[in-house]
Amino acid sequence: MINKAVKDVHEALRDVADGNTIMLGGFGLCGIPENCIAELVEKNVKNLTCISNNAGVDDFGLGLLLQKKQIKKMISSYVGENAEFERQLLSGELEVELIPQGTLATRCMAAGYGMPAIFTPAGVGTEVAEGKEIRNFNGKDYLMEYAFDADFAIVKAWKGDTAGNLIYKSTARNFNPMMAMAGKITVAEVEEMVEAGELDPDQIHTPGIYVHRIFQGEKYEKRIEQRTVRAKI
Amino acid sequence: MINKAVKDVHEALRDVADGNTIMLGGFGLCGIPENCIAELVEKNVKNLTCISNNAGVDDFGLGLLLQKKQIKKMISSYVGENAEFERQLLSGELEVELIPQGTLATRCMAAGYGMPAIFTPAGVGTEVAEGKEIRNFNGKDYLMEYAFDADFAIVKAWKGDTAGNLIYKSTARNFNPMMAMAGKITVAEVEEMVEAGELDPDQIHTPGIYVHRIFQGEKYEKRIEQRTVRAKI
Amino acid sequence: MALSKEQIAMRIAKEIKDNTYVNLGIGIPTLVANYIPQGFNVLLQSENGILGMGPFPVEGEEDPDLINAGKQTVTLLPGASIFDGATSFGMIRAQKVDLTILGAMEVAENGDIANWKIPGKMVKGMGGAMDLVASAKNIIVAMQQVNKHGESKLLKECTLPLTGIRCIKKIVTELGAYEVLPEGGFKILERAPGVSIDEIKNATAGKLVIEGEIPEMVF
Amino acid sequence: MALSKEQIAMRIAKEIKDNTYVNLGIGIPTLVANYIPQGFNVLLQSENGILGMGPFPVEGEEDPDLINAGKQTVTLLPGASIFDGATSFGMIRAQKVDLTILGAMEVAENGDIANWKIPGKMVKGMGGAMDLVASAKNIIVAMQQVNKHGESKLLKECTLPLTGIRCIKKIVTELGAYEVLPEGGFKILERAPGVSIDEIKNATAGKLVIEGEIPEMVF
Repeated sequence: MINKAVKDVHEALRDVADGNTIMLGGFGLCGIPENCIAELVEKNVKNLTCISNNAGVDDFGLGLLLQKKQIKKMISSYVGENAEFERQLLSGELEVELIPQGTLATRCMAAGYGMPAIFTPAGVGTEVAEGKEIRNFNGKDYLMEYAFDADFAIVKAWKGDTAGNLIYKSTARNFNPMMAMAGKITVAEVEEMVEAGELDPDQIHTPGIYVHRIFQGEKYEKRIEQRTVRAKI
Repeated sequence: MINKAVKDVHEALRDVADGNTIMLGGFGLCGIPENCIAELVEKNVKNLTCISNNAGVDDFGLGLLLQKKQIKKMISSYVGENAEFERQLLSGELEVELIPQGTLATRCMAAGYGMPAIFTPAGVGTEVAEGKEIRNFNGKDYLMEYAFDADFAIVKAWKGDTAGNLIYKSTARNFNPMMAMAGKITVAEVEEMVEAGELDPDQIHTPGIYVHRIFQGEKYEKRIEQRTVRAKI
Repeated sequence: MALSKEQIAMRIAKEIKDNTYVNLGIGIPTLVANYIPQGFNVLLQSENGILGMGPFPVEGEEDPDLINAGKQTVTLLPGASIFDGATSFGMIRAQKVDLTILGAMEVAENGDIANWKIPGKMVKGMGGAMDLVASAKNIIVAMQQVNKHGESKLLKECTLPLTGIRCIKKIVTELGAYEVLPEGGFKILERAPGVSIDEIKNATAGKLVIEGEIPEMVF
Repeated sequence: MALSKEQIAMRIAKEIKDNTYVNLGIGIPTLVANYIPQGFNVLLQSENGILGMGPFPVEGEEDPDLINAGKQTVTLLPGASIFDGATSFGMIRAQKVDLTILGAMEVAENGDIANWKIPGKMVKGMGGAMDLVASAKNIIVAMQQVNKHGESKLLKECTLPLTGIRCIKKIVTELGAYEVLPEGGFKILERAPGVSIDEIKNATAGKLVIEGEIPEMVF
């Protein structure tokens, strides 16, 4: 067993530097690496390029990094539950590249699978296709999209073991598994850390080979973005 | 819940026809769809193109179809634990396309992910590259390989539910998940069938949407190809 | 009389077939879930990674780890499965999802759709919409036929940045249900109760195809 | 004296670093597992879908569902994980596996390798070998330096159909250990105990690079 456990979030993110490209798992505020985001704020690293499906809300998730103007560029599919984001974007302080959600997911996957590029029909005929190679297969047009190249991938899992194996819970899985595969350095924070051998090898979502550092997060707020309920009948 | 359960293997393979292209899961004799192979022999469908990592042994696995000369073409990465296979190949009765194992796996995956083609470095500079498009990314050459197009994918899982969700056991997983995603019609045989709702949604390897028909196999021989043991200490 | 949002959703629900997988977008499409015929086996896909999405949870049972693509707390039905985003859009690209229902700002008579960006306004992003419209084999749009300035949103050509091209098959608005013809044009299938063909003509800027008697919707 | 297969494996095992992931091919490479230094954390990858492969099972505990890429019954170590073949070759392509050790029929002085096909003979297939050699960042070949006709298998150019090009970094044979130089050529690193440079010269058809005193291997 190769021990991937680190003491805490400080050790896990010790070498994140200004100007890094960082992938962050999560969909909305679901399954985001809360402890690592807090640490990035604390470290005050600047000029980050963040690849993340969303940009958080004003006072949580990546919104915390936006508040401190640590992000130079966001690569996302959907942003703007977030007034500060909008302000920075309109003022030109923040660069944003919007890409289709499936393209985002698949470009992460491509990196993890060692595939330099993939083909997707998403965006054909739209401004997303501008400057991209278009290729027709079986009568249908596809865009060639490149694998992401990230210095760090920061993901959040439910359970993990000291060998770096990860299991996600429910839709907190979302982008985390692909990003976990895609970082030059992958950092995983987990709600519960167990010894190697305690997870069922058949039920591991992310094999430990992809994970360079893992630690148990101190606490999880798990904020709900849209609390929707139905009446009890 | 959309009910994918069928009565038995006859119903599951009712419309397999001469000349079909069929993907079959398994690695060696591990995780092969034993009941479906027996039924294909029984049905005596001919001129099949079989996409399967291996071709079984003389008297088990796909070897049973070879014995009855039901296979016109094999697309595999490794064959020939199998004398009848060799005889048919040398006599010209059987056509064989040998492709790298990772290419085989990824061409299945590409079909399941709706990606018409993928890039892999496997085979660059070898006869596998003949006639294929070569493309350089970041200084490295890759071959463009196409997604498979199969009439049927026949896979074997450990547990399945009536909604078609599948869970594999240990290395009997192998090619089964990618092939399950890739068939125009996907047939799954399982060792144990349960009601929808009994499997943990987080631990399903193949979501039921990919599976068109599922049934519980009658019995499994699970022959071991290379029984290797160590001395008890 | 023009349909309410609920009625648009009810009308669209009639397009859903038994034993199918359906992806519902945000807004009116979400309401469609409430009108799927009783006894139909329809599994809802949510592109953040759910097949078999159930209704909202009852109060106190919200799970922050279980949300839909609209970031709303939801539940799972028996037979549900969870997967990652690459698998989710993989199954969408591979056309395993039978029907996609989504909103639009504009639809053109050739099936082009614009629903993600208004130049000069804050752009929130396309989310999964471009993937869905580029891949789905059957797409129905739920929308208002005229905007708040009274201008038609069924156009000859879209004026807004496109989300996808030649992909919309059907449209249901407050005024009627339409098929987008392969050769171009909005063919009226049904009128909202009490809405006249003239009203529809006035609210359609693109080519309108009227063949024979146009029945009223029945609810 | 020329090395036994066990000794070739022992010598190769010295190339393995602590805290690495290693893929072992069939034949001599499989034996390497027996000589990984005590206390080293080395995880074996088997391309059919295992990370953390353990030794063969004790009799009676064979699991037909748990085999390695050589189709042999194996076990799992604590911390092991199981995955599908696409993921397995994905991690190989993405160079997550640190070292690949495999056999060869021929290696050329530019690092080309042939190990899957002999024209005119029954071809069993390349299995995962082409994927491994095309992707691995570090590849060591375990092989006999001369074939049964006494001909060298370290060549100027391969004569057999290639498995991969310019990919082999090191070679260990019964006679010595070699580095394949980036500019071409087999640089002798060590001699088998009692094997002379002349013996090695006679057994090497490709360009041999001899720099300084060549030490004998120590076991």
